Amino acid sequence: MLNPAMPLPDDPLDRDILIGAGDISTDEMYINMGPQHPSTHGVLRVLLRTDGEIVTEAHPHIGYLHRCAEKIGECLDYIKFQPYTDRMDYLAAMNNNLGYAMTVEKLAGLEIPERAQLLRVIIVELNRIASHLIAFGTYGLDAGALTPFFHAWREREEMLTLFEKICGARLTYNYVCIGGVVNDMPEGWEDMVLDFLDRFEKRWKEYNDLLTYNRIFIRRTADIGVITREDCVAYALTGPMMRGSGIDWDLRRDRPYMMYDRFEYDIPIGEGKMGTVGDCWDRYWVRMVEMKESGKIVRQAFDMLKGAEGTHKAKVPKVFKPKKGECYVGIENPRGELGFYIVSDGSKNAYRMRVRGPSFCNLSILEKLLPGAMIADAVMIIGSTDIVLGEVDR
Amino acid sequence: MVETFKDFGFAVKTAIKGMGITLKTFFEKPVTLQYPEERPEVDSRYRGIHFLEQEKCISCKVCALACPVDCIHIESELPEKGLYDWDRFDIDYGLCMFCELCCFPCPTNCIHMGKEFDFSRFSRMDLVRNMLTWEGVSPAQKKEVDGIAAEKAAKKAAAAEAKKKAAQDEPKDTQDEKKDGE
Amino acid sequence: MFEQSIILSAIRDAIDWVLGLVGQDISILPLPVQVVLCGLIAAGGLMGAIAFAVLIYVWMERRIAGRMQARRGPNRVGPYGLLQTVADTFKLLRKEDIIPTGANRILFAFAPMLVLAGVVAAFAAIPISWDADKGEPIMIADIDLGIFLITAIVATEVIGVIMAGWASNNKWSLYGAMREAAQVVSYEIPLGLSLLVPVLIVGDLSLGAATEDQLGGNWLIWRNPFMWAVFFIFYVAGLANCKRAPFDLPEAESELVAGFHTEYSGLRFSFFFMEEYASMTLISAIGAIYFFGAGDLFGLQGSSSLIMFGVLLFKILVSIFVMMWIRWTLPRLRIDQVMTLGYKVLTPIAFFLLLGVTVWDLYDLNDKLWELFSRS
Amino acid sequence: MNTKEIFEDIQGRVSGVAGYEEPEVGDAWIQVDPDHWHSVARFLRDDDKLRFDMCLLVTGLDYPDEKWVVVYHLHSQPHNQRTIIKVDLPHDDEPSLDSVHDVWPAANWHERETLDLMGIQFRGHPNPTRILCPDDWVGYPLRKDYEFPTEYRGIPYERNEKI
Repeated sequence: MLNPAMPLPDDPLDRDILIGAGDISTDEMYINMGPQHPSTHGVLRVLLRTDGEIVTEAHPHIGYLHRCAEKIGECLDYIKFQPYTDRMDYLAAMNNNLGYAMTVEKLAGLEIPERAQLLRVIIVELNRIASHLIAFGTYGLDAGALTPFFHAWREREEMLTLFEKICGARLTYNYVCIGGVVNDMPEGWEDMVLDFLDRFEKRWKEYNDLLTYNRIFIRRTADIGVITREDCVAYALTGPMMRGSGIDWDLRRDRPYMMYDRFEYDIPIGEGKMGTVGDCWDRYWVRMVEMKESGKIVRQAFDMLKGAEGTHKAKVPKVFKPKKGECYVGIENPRGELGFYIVSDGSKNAYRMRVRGPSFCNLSILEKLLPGAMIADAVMIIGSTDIVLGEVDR
Repeated sequence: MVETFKDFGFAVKTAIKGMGITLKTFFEKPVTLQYPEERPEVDSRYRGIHFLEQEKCISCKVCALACPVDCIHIESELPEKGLYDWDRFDIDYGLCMFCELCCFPCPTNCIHMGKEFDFSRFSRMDLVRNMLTWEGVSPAQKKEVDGIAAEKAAKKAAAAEAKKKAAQDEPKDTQDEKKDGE
Repeated sequence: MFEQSIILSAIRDAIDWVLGLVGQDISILPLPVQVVLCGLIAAGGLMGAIAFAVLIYVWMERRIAGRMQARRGPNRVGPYGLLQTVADTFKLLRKEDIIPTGANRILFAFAPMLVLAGVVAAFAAIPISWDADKGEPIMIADIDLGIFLITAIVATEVIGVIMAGWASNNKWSLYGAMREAAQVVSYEIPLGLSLLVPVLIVGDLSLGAATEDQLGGNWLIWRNPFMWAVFFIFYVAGLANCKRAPFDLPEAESELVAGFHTEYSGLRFSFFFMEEYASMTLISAIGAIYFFGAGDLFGLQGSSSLIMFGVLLFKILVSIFVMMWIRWTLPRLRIDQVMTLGYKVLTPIAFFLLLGVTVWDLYDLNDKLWELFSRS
Repeated sequence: MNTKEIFEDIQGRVSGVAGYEEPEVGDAWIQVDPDHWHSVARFLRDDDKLRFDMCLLVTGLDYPDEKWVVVYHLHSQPHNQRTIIKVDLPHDDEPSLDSVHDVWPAANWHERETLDLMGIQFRGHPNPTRILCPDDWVGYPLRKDYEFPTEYRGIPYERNEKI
C-alpha cells in the first residue's frame, strides 16, 4: 500500500507503479481547497496540484482575516490594545491576554502579586483545556465523525460558563490585564471548577473510546503527515506540533515564567504509539494528554491559592508610559509559542508591536508536508496543525 | 493478509465500543437550551449592554476616552442648573466589543455592564443606543430634568419658528445662504 | 402479466371498478395500454411511498443525530418536529434551480432523475408482504430473476452519479463521481457474493420465494453457522453501496465539500437525497427478506398480510436505525482503505463463506449435527 | 549564555558583528552588518556552542529618515538559549537584505510578511510575494508614512467619525 509519508519518485513510471496506476497515467490538475472549504478551519486557501487523489504541490494562501492587529497596536495605547489580543487566537483568548500583559509588564518592570499569578495560571490552563477540546472536536469533524465535536462542545460550554462567572464574557474574555487579573474569583467558583474537572476526566475517557482508539481514526492519522525532528526545528514549529515530533520541549518547564516552576505535571511527547513518531495521531494525542495535565495544574494552583499573598491586581498607573526599550516575551499558548515583541519609544503607544502567532509558524510547514499525501490526508494534516486563522492572519 | 483481517477485527471491536458511547448519549438528557423560551441565567459579572446610573454621571468623558473603538459619544454643555444638561450619551453597539474598559476608570462608578445580551437589530442605526433613559432618577430630579428639556424644546421651537418666519419673509436671501453654504 | 402480481391485478381491478361507474369495462383498453397504465399507477404509488418514507427518515436521522450528540434535533415545526422535513421540502421546492456556467446542461439535469429512477425501479421486485389465502407474495412484479434484476438495476445509479459529477464542471464533484465509480462497483462484488448465499439456500432468485421459504420462524439466519457472518458482509457492503458513513466517500463533506452533488440545489438536490435514503431502505429490505424472515415473526404474526407488512417495516426501520447509529459514531475511511477493505477483506471472506455454505448444504450438515447432538 | 556573552564569544570568530546594545528596559541585542548577515546567520546556526537552529520571529522596524531595522529572534533548541539580532539598513525607498530562508526555513513566511507589511526586500527569497495583503495592494501598511487608501477595487473606505 502507498505510504503517503514517502516522497513520490521523480520518474513517472516509477510513480505510477508506486501509486498502483500501472500504465494508466493521469493528468495533474490544480484545485483550490478553500477559502470556502469545510475543513480548512476558517478561511485558509490551499492551492493543490493533484495527480488523481495524490497531492503533488501545495501552496497555502492566507490573509483573508487580516485585520492589521500590529498597526492597531501601534495606534492605541497599551491598555486599550488589551481587548484586541482576544481577537487573534479567539479560542485561547486568555493565553493571548496573558502573553500581551506579561510583555508590557516586563517593559514597565511591574511586580505581579502571587495571588494574581495563580489566578492567571488557573484561567490560562482552563483555557488550554477549552482550546484543545475544540482541536479534538474539529479533528473528529475532519475525519468525518461529527459526534465528537458536539461532545467536546458539551464540555466546552460548561467551561465557558465558568469563564463567564469569573470575567463576564464567554469568548473574548479580556480577563488577564496589565498588572494582574480584572476580578478576583467569585465565591464558590473554586468548587465549580474542581467539580467540572472531576466530570471532565470521566468524559475524557469517553472521548478516547469514541475517537482516539477507533481503528478507522488511527488508520486515518497514523503514519500520515510525519514531521521529523529536524523539520520541526527548522520550521520553528512549537507547542503540540513540536512535542508530537518527539522533542521534549515546553516553555512552561524549560523557560519558566510566572509560577510554572512550582507545579508538577508531565509533558506529553509523541512516541509513535500507533505509527511513526511525529505523525498526525501523535500530535492529536499530545493535545489529548495536555488537557489532563492542565487539569492537574489547575488543582495544584487552587491548593496554592489558599496561602497566596497579595491581591488580584498590582497597582498600575492610569497613564501608562514604559521607558524606552524593547522586549520579547514568549509563552506557551495551546498552539505553541505565542510571542509579543514590543518596541517602546517612551510614549504611551507602542512604537512597534509584533506578534509571533504560533499558528502562523506552524502553518508554514504545509508546503513541505502536503506533497505526497492524498486529499483526505491533506485534510487530516491541516487539521492536525490546529490552526486558528484569526491568529495566522492577525 | 492475516494482518489485514486482524486489523478488520480490531476495527469492528473499537467501532462497537464507540457505538456504545453514542448509544449511552442517546439515552441521556440533552444539554441544550430551548433558546427563546428558556434563557440562560447570566452571571452578575456578565458583560452585556451597558447601563448608566445617570444621576451619578458627571459627564467627564473618561469612559469615552478609555474606549478602544471610540463607540461612546457624549455631548454635554456646561451645567447651568444641576448636572443634567445633556445633549447625548450614545453607545454604538455596532462597534462596541464589550471589553469593560469603559467601566474601570469611571470616577463616580456610574457606568456598568448589564445583563442584556440579545441585541440583534435589522439596521445598523438601531444598534446605536441612547443611554439617557432617566431611569433611577428621583422625581424631584426628574422634574428638574423635564424642566430643562422643556425649556430647550421651547427654545428650539422658537428658533425654528423665527427661522421659518425669516425664510417666509425673505425667500431670496435663504437661497443665497444656501449657495454660500455650498 | 397481471396474474403474476397481486398489486398489479389489484390496480387493474380498481381501474375496472372506476370504469364500471361509467358503464365500461377495462377490456376496452388494449392490453399494452392496460399494462402501461397499471405500471404507471404502481410506479407513482411507489414514488409517493418512498417520498413519504424519506420525510420520516430525514426526521429520524436528525433526531437520532441530535440525541447522540446530546442535543434535541428538530423540535419546532409540528409535534416533535415531525413537520420539519415537510417544511424543508417546501423550502427545497422553492429554491432557485441553479445550473452552473460551463456545466453540461442536459446531463446535469438528467443525472438526478437517472439516479433516483434506478433505485425506485428496484422496489418493484421487493415483496412487501405475504398473502396467505393465495399463497403468493404481495409485490408489484414477482419476477423469477428478482435479486438479479435488483442488483442490475441499482447499478445504473452509478452512471447517474458519474454523470452528475462530470456535468457539474466542478473538480470536487468530479472527485466524488470517480470515487463513487470505484467504490460502488468494487463493493458490488462482496454484496453480490453475500447475496448468493441465501439464493443458494432458497434455491430461487425471486425474493417472493425467499419470503415463502422463511414463514413460521424458519429464518435463513438460523440455517447454518455462516449466516451471521454473511449478513455482516452483506451489511457492510450494503453500507458502502448506498454511500453511507463510514463509506460516504463520494460526498465526503470534510474532503470534497459535498462531492458529486456540490453544485446541485433545490429539487435536483433533493433527488440525490431521496436516492440515498431509498437505497438504504432497499438494502435494509433485502437484508430483512433474505436473512431475517421478511414479514415473519416466528409465525406469531398470524396470516394477516397487513401485520406482516408492519413486521417487515419494523425490521427495515431497525436496520436503518443501525445505519444512522453507525453514521453518527464512526469516522470516515480513506478511499484507498475503502478499496482495500472491499477487495482484500470482504471479497475473500465472502468467497470463503460461499464455499462454506455450499459444503454445509451439500453434506446436509445441519441434520447430521442434529442427529449427533440428539444421540449424545 | 545571555546575549552579552554570545556577543563577546562571536565577536572575533565571525566578521560582520557590528556591536552590542542594551536598551533602558528589556532585552539586549547584537548588531550585525547587513552585508555579512547571511554568513553570520549560517555561523549562528552551525556553531556548536551556539546552535541557534530556530528562527522565532522576523520583524521589520521603521525609523523614518534614520534607518530600517530587521530584527531576528533566535532560539537554540539544544542549549535552550535565546538571542536577538538586529540588522540596520539605510533608510532608502527600496531597502533590501539577504534572505535567510535557506538557513532557517521558518524565516520564509516571516520574511514575506516583513516584505508585505514593511516593504523590505529579501534578496534570494524563493517567493517574494505578499502574504497577508492582497497581491495588488499598494503601499506597505506598517511604514510610518503609510496613508490608508480611500478605495480598494471600487470599495470605498469611509471612516465614520460621527454617527
